[in-house]
Amino acid sequence: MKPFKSFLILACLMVLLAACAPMATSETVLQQTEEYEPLRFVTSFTIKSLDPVSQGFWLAEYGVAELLMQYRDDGNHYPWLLNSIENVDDLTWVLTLREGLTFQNGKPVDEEAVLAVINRQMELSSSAQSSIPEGTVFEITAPLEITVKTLEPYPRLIPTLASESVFPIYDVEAVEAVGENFGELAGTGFYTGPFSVVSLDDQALILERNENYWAGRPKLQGVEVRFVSDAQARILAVQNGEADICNYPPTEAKSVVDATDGVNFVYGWPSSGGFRAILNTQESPFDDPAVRKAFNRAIDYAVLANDVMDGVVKQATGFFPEWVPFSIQNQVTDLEQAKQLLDEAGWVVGDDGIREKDGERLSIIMLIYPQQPDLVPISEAIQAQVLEAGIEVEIQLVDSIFDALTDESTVWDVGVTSGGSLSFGGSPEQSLLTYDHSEAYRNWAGHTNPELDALIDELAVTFDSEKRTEILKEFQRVRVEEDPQQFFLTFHTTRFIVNDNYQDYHPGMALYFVHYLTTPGEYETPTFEDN
Amino acid sequence: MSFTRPFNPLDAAAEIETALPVVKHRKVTARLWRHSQARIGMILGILLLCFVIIGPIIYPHDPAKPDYGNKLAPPGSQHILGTDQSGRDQLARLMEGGMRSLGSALLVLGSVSSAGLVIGLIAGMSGGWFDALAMRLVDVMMALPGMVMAIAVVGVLGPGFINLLVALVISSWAYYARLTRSYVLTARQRQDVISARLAGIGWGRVIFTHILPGVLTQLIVIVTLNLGSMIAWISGLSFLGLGVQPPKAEWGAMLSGSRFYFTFAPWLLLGPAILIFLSVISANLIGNALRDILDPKANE
Amino acid sequence: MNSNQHYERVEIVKIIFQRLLQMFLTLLGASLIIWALLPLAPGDPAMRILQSLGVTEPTQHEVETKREELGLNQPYHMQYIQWLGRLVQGDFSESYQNGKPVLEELGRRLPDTFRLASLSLVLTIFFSISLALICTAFHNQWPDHLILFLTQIGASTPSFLIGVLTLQFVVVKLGVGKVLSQGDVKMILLPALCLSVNRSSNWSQLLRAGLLEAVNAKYSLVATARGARKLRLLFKYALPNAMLPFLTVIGLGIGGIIGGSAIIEAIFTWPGIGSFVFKAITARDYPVVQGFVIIAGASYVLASTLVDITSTLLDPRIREGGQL
Amino acid sequence: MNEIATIQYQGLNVTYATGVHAVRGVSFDVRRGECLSLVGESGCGKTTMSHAALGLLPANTRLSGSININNIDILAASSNELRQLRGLVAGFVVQDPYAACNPLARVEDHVAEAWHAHGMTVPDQAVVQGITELGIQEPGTMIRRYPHQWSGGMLQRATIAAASAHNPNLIIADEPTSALDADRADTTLEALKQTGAALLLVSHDLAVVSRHADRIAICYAGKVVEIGDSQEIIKERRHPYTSGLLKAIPSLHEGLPEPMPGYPPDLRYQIAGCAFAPRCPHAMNICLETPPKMANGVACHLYVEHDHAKEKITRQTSTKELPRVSDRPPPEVKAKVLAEAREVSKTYRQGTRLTHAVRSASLQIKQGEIVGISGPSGCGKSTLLRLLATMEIPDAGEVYLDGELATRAGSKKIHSNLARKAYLMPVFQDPISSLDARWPIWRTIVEPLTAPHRKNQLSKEQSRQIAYDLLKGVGLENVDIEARPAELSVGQCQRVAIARVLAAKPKIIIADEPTSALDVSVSASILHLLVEFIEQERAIVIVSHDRPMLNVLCDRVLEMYDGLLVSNS
Repeated sequence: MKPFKSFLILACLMVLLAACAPMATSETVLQQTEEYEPLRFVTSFTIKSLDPVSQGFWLAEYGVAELLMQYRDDGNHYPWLLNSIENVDDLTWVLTLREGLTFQNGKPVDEEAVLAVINRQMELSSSAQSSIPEGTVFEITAPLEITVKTLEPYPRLIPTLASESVFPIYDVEAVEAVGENFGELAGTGFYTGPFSVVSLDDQALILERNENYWAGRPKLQGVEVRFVSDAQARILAVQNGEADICNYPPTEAKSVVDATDGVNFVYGWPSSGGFRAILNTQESPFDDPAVRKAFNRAIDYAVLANDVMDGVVKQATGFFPEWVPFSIQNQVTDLEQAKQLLDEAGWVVGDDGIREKDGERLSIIMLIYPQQPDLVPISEAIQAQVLEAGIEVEIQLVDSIFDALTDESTVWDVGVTSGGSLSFGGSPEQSLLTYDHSEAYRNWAGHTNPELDALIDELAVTFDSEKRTEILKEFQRVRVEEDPQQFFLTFHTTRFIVNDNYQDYHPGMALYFVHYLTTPGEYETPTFEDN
Repeated sequence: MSFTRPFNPLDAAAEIETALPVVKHRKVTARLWRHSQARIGMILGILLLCFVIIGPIIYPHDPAKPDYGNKLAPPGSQHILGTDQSGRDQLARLMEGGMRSLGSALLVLGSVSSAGLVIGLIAGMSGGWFDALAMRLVDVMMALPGMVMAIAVVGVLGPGFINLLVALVISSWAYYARLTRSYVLTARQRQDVISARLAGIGWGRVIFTHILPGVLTQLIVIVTLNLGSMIAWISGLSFLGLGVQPPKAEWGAMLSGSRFYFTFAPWLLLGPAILIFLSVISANLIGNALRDILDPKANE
Repeated sequence: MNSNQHYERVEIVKIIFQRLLQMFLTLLGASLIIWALLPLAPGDPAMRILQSLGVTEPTQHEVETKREELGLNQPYHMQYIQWLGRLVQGDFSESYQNGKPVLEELGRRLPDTFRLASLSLVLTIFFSISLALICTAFHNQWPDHLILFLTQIGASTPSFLIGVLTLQFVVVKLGVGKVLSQGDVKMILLPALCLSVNRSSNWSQLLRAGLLEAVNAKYSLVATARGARKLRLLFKYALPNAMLPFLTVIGLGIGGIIGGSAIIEAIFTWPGIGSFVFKAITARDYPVVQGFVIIAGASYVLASTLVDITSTLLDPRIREGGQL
Repeated sequence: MNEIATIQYQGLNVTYATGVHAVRGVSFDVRRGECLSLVGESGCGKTTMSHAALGLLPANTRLSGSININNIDILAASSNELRQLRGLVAGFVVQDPYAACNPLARVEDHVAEAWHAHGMTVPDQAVVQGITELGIQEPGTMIRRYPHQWSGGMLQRATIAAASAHNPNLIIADEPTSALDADRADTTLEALKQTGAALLLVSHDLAVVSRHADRIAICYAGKVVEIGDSQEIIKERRHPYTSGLLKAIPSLHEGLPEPMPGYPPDLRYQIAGCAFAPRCPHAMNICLETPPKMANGVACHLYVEHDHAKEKITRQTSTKELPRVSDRPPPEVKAKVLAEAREVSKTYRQGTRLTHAVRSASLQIKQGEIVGISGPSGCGKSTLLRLLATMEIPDAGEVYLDGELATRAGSKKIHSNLARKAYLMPVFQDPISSLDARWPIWRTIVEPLTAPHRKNQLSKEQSRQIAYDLLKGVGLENVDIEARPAELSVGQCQRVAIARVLAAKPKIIIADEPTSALDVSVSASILHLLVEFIEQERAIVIVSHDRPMLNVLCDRVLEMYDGLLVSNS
């Protein structure tokens, strides 16, 4: 092992020790030993302004803004700026803030400040409006205590508080003081996180260390986020030493990066998103559940993830990714069963290997879209796989998959979209209500399954986690085994291309790229428990 | 006020002192072949055309068939130029992409020159309101740079290869219409045309026998001269993702897609780069030579 | 004498006025075409604008109000006049992507594009004049042949190709410059050079032909017979005479530079309006595309009119009227 | 001392990079204060000879022999020595004054170039003085103007002032008058002579030169064939070429000019004997074998005693009698009017400037007539012709063909069918562009026969036969009927154009400067072809600036000036 690396590890160990030590002493130690250059990200998405309502979620991802709750890669929720959240009864919640919290500008984060954020977000933010049911009342009931009352049982409140775009906690006074000129917010320290905004323009977001961060002194001097839409340029920038970490690299970059010195391919938190296949049950052949099942069984999910996509994406073993606590691995590949199902349904293999029934060929149209280039190899592989079962696939590229599926005149059998199986805050019912429910607005096929609807409805008002798990498992069983009208082809991963300094980079918490302990080399992930 | 002075007999006569009329080769192709730069251009052009037309017939690989187990294979015996990021045969894709790059450049130029020919011919011959209207439209179209106009049309229609071609046609027909019209206007006053008219030959036949051949010659020169830049435009805009959408092959798009494999698989980038360069230079060499041979006075 | 000079001045003013009027009419015509393209864009503008403002599922009423506000329910000629009126007042509508005024979005990026394009123009003119002068001075000798060969290659390499190869070989391999130039003025030289290679090659060939024509003209022969040296011929006779038509080439070429800078911006992550508009095209953000076309078109028309007027003023044959 | 030559040519040979051996052993000299004129048709090498004197030939031209100016051999001189000669010792004047001046510089700069070029300061008032001496009004104002603001005659005088700025010993003037109207030519040549320098004058126009030059050197195929006192040369006509040349010039010859058969030789090849022998009516065997030496001012075997017999070569000469104008019966007074223009006017508009090209001109063309229209350039004569030929619509007045209304002001229509049924056929000034450059000449010739109103069905073979016969009729039987115009000489093209007219059998030939693009010997034959065309019921209208030619050719000549037609029988 190189001496430099061992030194780094030693340093990290010291940091760990120091972090465990009481705050007052640790501060002086840190100042002497920890001086890390700013971490430089290159990302594809431009942060358009410092408006906390529309763009605040980005600042949460880069360690500027913080939320009341945190959703972690173990699939569970933990208090973040809250000290605790308590479910008094089905309709009442009590939120208790941490003591001694301050904004970067030194103002206290008290119940008044948080309530001001909640009220302002409820007024201006469409995602807050859509996430919090109508009639919900937030009120201060004690110092550092806010009570939430809902009209109906709302178990999704916790994921909602962990959702980055709903209630990022910011200094409402500071924000309202600048009116529409959000640019003036730079340098005002209006968030609570370990890094504060120095400047933001079209090219970059520049952050500096928040010396007074409540959980401890951040180890990096700062963070720079550059906005570069061209993926190739982002990778070249890391390779050329102009950036440390490239966000959102295309999957196809892995093989090259693996073979190139100085750049590394690393995975981040597990993603709940994936490519979702939606079958059109209004038309033949997918109006027949047997054909739907056969199609689902004929696809080799392991090959898609491991061979076609080189393992850069995860195999879809069920309706939820494996890491999700309540997931069951019931999505299987069984070509023989698929053939048998089709045989039983009366589809006979024709001369050219394609099945036929009553003169109709078993030929389906699969819609993909260019914004997701990975869909090309995936769909081509599926085309080859289901051909074994006698199903012919015609791949069509459409400009906008949403427009195509919404448009009445489009002829389609399978539409592939990219979407989450959980919401950003980790709620399963959010996406079920968006896609899978009969009345969901993205139920483009207009498919109805009363059994599934009942399960979703029940889930939406159930608090008890064991009961929820039971419902979810039943849902997965029905969805995958009996009525695979919608299912996942692969699950996404979060990926980064990093230089050698950051080859141990692990943005442990869901969606958050940087925190106060992030450094080059190995480092600890904060838990924020019992501070 | 005009700077043209009356035809001066002695200017013409003075030429004879240094260059007597030499019996030239009448066939343009033969004259091109004797032009050394044109010969290089023609050999290159023929090789490129063979590459994209005959190549796919004799080369056994399917350009669209991915082989995920054999990605980014280096050039070798099975895949002569290696494979791309999806394991598709690079040589086959270069052939298919060339058909699209070169074919579409020719298609666009063919359509704009025929559209320009028809409009310019009618405008020049009819005069009157059609001429006035068409020429105002031409003025306006030419007031916007071609690239900007193409961006406007692609911006409206959305990215896509057909849309790109439509955009290029819309943004470049005007030049050909103006060229044709001005040629027709000059030709109407030409002495051989006046002679034919006075002798009783109708306009229709005069157009087909005296005017059109000249217009066509001019257009062929201009089309060849513009072929290079058209190839560059199509591949450039496809490079930016405004043209061919994956998985279809096109040189500009292939170039774009292969950029980050460069350190690992440079052949993926160099292939389309070299082919684009060779096509443009071939077209330029032939175009310059054609201009020298057919149209020595025209500098633009 | 005085009255004569006065007469000439009136002529010049008249010529300039004519050119400006012509420019104005051209701009008007161009605006009509740009406006007429709008209905070809997919989707209802009112809907798109509402969505850009964060209203994901606008009600019928909201859409109708917006349509009314945009004047979309009026007859076409009124729509055009209103649109033009808004344009003149600097209202270029709002971006579909973020609901911000297009003019503001483009205006922010304009200085960067202007820097890149103007530096490239200066480089191009510098290269083409020096190369053409060398070619003419050494006509049919090795420097001429060498430059002709190189410019033939340069003229056949599209600027995006030069950009890509430069980025790979010069920036990544040799470590000169940065991948993310991001508007850093120190990094402007590389993209500007890439943008000028192709055009300087073409232009130097054109100018070389013009210089040779002037060198072979009768007046050069006469000047030689009066005892003028070769250098005097080149700079006093050939260059001014060849520059007049070359100015027209420059005027027309400005359009190409505006278009070409868009591609180079995208390759070098230069934050100008070019790279911005390509993103807008992919995002189907028509107001931004339209704003770009208006600004690029107007700057081109303006620049070429200026060049045109300049060359008119420099040419005594036009400036000084006819025979007395 | 007076006899010292200012410039002396000794055995000069010039071969261009194209292989054209343009000058073949030329020796002569020009003495102080003398005017020597090199005269010859295009391609004879006279311009090359004059340019060689100042080292102005292209870089890769091969020269041998010597040219001495002030005892400096130009061919051996360094570039610095040459520069000292140019502008200071020798002045230079070319044909077209507009082309000779940098269009972007003021006239004063042009006049002062000889100082600027040599890095000298221009003496006070030198430029103004030089201009004043040439009789130009308001010199102070005029020199501040640009060349295009000067008239051609005045500008040519300014270039003479420029050439003589340093009081040079020698002025070389290459066709200094041929771009000018006839009356300006004399004053320009006088201005040149007034400079007092030895004058080497290059010209194609024997008539003009004979009035001014002291001595004349007749050039043919790169050689001087005769040299001597100008009056003597005109009078004696010793060399057969000189004689032929003089016969072809209307003003120096009684009656219709006589054409000279044949063409000058191709100078890319060696010529064994006398270059003129193939065209010479007096050629002998020796003429084809031995080049004649210059003796007593003439290089011709006729004037040298030879040992062997002076056998005259018998050759097939055209037996066709040359028509004579006087042989033609005078047109009947009451002959039918073939075409008539009644009070036609035409005005061109360029911006706000109006040019009244033709003002209310009336003209009748009768059967059997040859009508000439003459006048200075820009007088509107060509426009009148175009109006008469219905190529343009008049702004006022009408044109009648055969008594029928053909065109009238205010109507774009061509009213008479005759106008587009080969009733009139044109012959143009520039013969090459009057033929379709892409067509073989046979196709051009038979084109009028394919007009729909003739209802001819000609096979390709028939067409070619007709074309061949017509070409024979215009003396082009040796020309490939598949040839393109670019492969023919200017004179041959004009013959093809006439063959086309003959094929159409029009009633009237409209000829616009039909000979001014041609050398004199060629133009004479073209005039003959036109005259042959005249029969009782036909007519010709010729527009030309060459008044003497019109005088001998036409039944009546009309003078035009500033758009007005002045009748003149």
